[in-house]
Amino acid sequence: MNTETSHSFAERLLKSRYIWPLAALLLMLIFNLLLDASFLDIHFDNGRFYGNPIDILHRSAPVALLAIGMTVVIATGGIDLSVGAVMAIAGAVCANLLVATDVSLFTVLVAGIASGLLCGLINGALVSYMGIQPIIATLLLMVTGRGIAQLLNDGQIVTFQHAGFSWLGSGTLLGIPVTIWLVLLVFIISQLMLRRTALGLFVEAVGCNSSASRYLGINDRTVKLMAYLLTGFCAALAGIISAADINGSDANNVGLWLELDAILAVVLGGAALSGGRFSIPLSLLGVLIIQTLNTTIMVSGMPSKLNLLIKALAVVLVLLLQSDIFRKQISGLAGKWRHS
Amino acid sequence: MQQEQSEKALFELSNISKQFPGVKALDAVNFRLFPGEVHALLGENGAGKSTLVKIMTGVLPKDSGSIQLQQQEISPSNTAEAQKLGIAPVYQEVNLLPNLSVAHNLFLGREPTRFGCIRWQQMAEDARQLLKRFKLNIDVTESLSHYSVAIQQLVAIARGVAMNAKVLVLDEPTASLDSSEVDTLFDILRQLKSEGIAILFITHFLEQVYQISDRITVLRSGKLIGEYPITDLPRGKLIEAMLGQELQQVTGEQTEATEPAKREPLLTVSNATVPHSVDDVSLTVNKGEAVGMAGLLGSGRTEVCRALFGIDTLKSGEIKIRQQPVTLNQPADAMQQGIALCPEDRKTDGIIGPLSIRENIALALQVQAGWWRYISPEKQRTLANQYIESFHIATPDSEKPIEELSGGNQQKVILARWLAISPQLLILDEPTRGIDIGAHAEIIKLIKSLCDEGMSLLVASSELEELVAFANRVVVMRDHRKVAELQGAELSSQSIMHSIAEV
Amino acid sequence: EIVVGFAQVGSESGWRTNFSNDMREEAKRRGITLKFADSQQQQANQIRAVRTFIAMRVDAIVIAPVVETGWTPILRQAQRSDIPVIILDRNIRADEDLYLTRIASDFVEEGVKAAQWLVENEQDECRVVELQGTVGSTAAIDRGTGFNRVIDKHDNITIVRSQTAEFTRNRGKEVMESFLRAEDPNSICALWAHNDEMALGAIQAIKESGLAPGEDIKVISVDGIPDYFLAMANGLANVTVELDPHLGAPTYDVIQRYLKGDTDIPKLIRTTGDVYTQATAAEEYQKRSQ
Amino acid sequence: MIARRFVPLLATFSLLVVMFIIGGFQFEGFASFQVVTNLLTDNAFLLVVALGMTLVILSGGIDLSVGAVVALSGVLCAVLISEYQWPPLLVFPLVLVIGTLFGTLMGSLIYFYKLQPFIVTLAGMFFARGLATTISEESVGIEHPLYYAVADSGIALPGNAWLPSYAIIVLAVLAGLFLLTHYSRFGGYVYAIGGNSQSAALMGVPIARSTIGIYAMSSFLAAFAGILYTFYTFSGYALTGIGMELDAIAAVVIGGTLLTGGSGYILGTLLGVMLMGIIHTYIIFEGSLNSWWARIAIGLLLFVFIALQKVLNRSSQRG
Ligand SMILES: Nc1ncnc2c1ncn2[C@@H]1O[C@H](COP(=O)(O)OP(=O)(O)OP(=O)(O)O)[C@@H](O)[C@H]1O
Ligand SMILES: Nc1ncnc2c1ncn2[C@@H]1O[C@H](COP(=O)(O)OP(=O)(O)OP(=O)(O)O)[C@@H](O)[C@H]1O
Ligand SMILES: [Mg+2]
Ligand SMILES: [Mg+2]
Repeated sequence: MNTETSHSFAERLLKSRYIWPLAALLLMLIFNLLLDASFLDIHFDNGRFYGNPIDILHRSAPVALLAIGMTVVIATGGIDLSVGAVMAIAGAVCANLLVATDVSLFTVLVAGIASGLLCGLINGALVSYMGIQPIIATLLLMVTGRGIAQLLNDGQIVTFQHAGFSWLGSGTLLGIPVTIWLVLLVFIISQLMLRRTALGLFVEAVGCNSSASRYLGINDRTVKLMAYLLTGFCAALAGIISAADINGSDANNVGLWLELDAILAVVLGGAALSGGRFSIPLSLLGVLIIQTLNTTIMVSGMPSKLNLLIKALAVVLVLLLQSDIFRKQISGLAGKWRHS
Repeated sequence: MQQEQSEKALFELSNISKQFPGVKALDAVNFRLFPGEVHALLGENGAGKSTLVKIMTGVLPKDSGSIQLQQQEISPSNTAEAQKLGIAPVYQEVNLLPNLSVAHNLFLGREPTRFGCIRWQQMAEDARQLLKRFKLNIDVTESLSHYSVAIQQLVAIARGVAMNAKVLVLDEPTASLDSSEVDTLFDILRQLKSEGIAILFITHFLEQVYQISDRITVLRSGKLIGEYPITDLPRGKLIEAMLGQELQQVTGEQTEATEPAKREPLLTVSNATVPHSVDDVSLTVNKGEAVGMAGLLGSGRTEVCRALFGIDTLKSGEIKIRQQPVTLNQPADAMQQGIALCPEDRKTDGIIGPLSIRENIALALQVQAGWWRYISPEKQRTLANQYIESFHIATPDSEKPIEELSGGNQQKVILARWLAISPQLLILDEPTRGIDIGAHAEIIKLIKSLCDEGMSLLVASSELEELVAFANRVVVMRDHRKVAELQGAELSSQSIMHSIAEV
Repeated sequence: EIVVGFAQVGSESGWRTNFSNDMREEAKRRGITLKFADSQQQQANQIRAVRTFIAMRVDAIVIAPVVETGWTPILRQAQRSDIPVIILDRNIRADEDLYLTRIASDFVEEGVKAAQWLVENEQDECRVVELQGTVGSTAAIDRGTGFNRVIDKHDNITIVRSQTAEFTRNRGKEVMESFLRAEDPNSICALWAHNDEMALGAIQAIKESGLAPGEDIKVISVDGIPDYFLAMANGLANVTVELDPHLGAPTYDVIQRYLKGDTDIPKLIRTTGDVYTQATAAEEYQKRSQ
Repeated sequence: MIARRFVPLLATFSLLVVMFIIGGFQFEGFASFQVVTNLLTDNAFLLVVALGMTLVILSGGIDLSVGAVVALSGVLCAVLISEYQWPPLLVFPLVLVIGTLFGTLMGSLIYFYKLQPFIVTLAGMFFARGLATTISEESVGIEHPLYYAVADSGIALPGNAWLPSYAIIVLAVLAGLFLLTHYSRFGGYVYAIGGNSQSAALMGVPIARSTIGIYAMSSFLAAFAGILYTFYTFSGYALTGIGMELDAIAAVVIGGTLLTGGSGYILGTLLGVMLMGIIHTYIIFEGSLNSWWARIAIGLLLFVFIALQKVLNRSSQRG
């Protein structure tokens, strides 16, 4: 008889911030299982795993990377609308290097990442040193960035053949897509950087009350700059795997409106857009919710024109599920119903 | 007579209880207000005073109990409803809108209109008239954020007073006012009293209680201790009722300001000037010495503090630390030199609301250690618990977000934060705002002992008693300039008051 | 000197860029000043551009419309200012008097041609998956309509899955992957994509799933961009209906004729392209990739 | 002496004038009445949307659904008028009511469940656009005498310029919103909530009513802009106004309103819309830029304006 401990465990679970996003994800998976009982099946073939769960993880990689950066920027009280454009730039830089020269893969990747960091630096400088409001500062790069990427590509889709580079987008390692490993790697590194040093605490302090953090001697400008550098880095990486995925750089369409998905993921994870407390694992949970939803829509066979309606309803449902007030109302209603 | 009064109770709360996670903030509390009285609600930090105010004005829902206004059961669910019922609240923290003009803050929701259009000129005129009663002559069309906390507090009070309510609720209205403003306020309260308005008054300044109140209700740890006519409860008994024990140290032994031995100067400021805020100020703080700064509202005390902490940069003049000239461009520079500042406006510049007490205390230390050398949560907790204990911070544990603490306890956390880095020069701007009398004594004691260990102190305060208790020397400011410096035998409340007022 | 204002849709694909470039180069060749306005897929921007062209008093206005409807008011304004308007690339629904001529292909016709190829080459049971263009876009709606019109008459061909991939390569690959997961990959006989970009993405998905695009799954598409010809040459795709991006010459021909006083201009100049298959893909690629 | 808080407005206005003068020197026909009226005509619906957005942003929120609501209301008008033959004068009020209800719903979700505006209105954007595509994927043309009558009414101005009647209506909307924001109690509440919604609640501002009202107002104006847009194109189309919310936000912010809420002016939004419009006009007059250079140029010009605004404001604060 250990009802005591199981009770407290259940209580702790109910209090944890993970429970409701997790519940939403589970609900979605159950719904899928009802549609298709083999939805969660994974099988091993030709040295790699196949199945919807793998696909969901693999397809969520770009948004997951964006969401990691976005989480931190949002925690500082900012926002980055330019990530889609930065993806395009990084992809274009890599594609052009791969096509035009035969520099090493390493150089290509460094150049791609560097372009992302440069974009982050620009955003960060506009926000923290020029004092331009984040949404506008990054909107500038959102508009300009795609233009720059198209300029690099001369308005075409630049395609390339490079086995090593493609491996980043569609290869596997130990049977699992490389993209998943990459997300895992970036996640672990950023988590270590933010939680095993004081950076995370500083980010939260700046996001909660930047005036008070200034009185504490925290250099809020540097903190914000770092956050934008991180999103720049993450966006560049996302751009690289997206380009590697199709062996080409599509400056106009890659990452289009993905910034909204990334922001949505962060919020579904429970973060406040006004800044403050953040959690990267929760944001990644948000990413999984979104990607599962996308996959559900794709495999459900419903007409495409209903996509947005379904997405809207699902998002509202997940948000309500996370709202204490709504849950109280529901349990209140349920109670009344049981009484009558 | 008691009988007769209870029949006429204007406002009555019975059996109010309120539970927060881990804290029973109110436990079956009864409270009555009669027309034409000033009723003081007293208790330690975290006793539940503000919670009671929030419940009676509908900001927080009550767990149980009832509220009656003029024998009618009421249950306001927000401030707007409470105001409609005739209850005008002024909450503890200044809850005004910094982005709006002073006039708009005074009349928000009650703007004078013509054909549905707000008459801005008229409103500004009304605002000027209203503030005249408070002897405040400021530009009412300027946004509120322009003005110091003290002025904001006066504006908040004026807003409450102008509401023409039956019940006026004032939660620590005098926390950052100095004596002349307090006198003005009390004149106004007396007039309201004579008009039959019931006033609830919360404060930690006991002299003020005896100046103005008719009756006292004491809370301790969320429980009602009792309701007394003012005459039945002399100061000693009152303190005993509040703390549950006698307070020996402060009331009795007002420690003599120790004569400063020949000590070497730690901080030397010469001819410091910041445009529009500090005008040619020179001062010295020696090692182990406590220097006070006195002055009227807007005299520039806060601004001197800010300049010394690198928030405002000097346009001319020089700051020397240990005889070495330094440039302070940002707080980090000042912290490097061993300077710490506990700011005046704790809500915007002090607390980091959603973060826990532990993190709020550890932050300054962490900044000093640099972002790379992370102070582990365990170490932070140990540090925090140490201060929670020594400052009697009322909280179930160190993980509670600081914004959920009572005002006074927040102030203690901010003090703890800066003491944790063991600064060489600690600048305190209105350090004991809202701190209860017991903790006040302990903090003064603690700071004195730190001074004895070699820390220097610069205290800007509106409370002259406190300055006299703390300081070896007092600098008097007026119009952003230093006008006097008092020390030794010439140091007393009277002499400070004299130099402040001197024309 | 002739000044022509050109309100282009945007630069959403390589095809569109080629189209814009052709307009530009042809203008330069003929000494015409071209005022180019990119509208980023928004009709409002196009209307703004046309109104600005009118204010600039250009000699002729060329519109490659984003949508078919919504042109009447601005065309009336152009007419009032006596500026001829030529509609390029797409159809519009407005009174014929309001514009000089249309030089356009017929999206429905393209869908029909694509379907006809399939009907001719597939007599057995054939399950088709469809990658639609952006929801609501004319190209997607009409190509789908044309294709369906033909296969509806043939019971052996059915569309089993259909989902938008927004005309892009990345989404094309992603959606195709999900099709391959949701259906038994070996049961799919053909892929019908509303443009080449999506088809190219899908081809990669098919390859990665271990099947042979072009063999196991036939690939049918529209546009005829160089990359797709290369894919056909390599046997990875089967057929495309070309959409000719070289619209500059016919456009300026019409304008110059009109400005010289020639009013005998047909209201519709058709440019629906030909069907290309693997047979000629290699040489076509040579021609196009220069 | 002009009050210091109007300096940002003045700075934006002077930038607008400078741009106009530069364009006038550079291109024939740029500094003309026609370009000015075109600015108003072409941005009429964006201005209406941006005015609603100003209210929302002043209150510290954001409304991403406006572009989709414009599309939805356009599609509804077109379908009801063309396919169901309803009289326009019945359809318009109906569409406005639907728009307002939509905003009310979003506002209620935001207020009662304490959800974040960004996300609720993002879902609203998905929903409205999804509904629009479900109602009609294809664009639907409107043929109705009223439309021709309205299109032909307006004011002829010198220099071949023409101010259509709906641009005049928009000026009326502008005036209405100006009064609402700066001269009504509701306007005061909007600023109060934007300044600090907690403090506002403690000061007795009716938060529930105001919050819901703000979003209802924004959706109402977006629906109104959708109706205007049908006059602009004689049609309704589900893909209208993609990205319009960002244009509106940009215009509001360039007009000097703080995204954190509580500070800004209605007239600033007018200037912001005009500034963005004149940038586009300038690029079209230039005409030699290809797609990507045009984008880059727009971005850079915006940046230059924002930077200049900053510099002008800062130097005026010092002086
Ligand atoms: N929102 C909240 N959530 C959780 N606990 C709270 C909250 N507000 C107050 N408390 C707790 O309730 C208790 C009473 O707080 P209250 O603010 O009423 O004290 P107070 O008597 O006003 O003290 P002070 O003199 O410091 O202002 C405190 O222990 C405080 O931590
Ligand atoms: N009575 C007043 N009239 C006009 N302006 C004032 C007045 N009081 C303060 N101010 C303004 O507020 C600013 C802040 O003053 P500051 O906080 O430095 O004063 P202080 O001496 O610390 O007083 P306190 O903190 O008690 O208000 C001053 O620079 C001044 O512009
Ligand atoms: Mg209190
Ligand atoms: Mg002060």
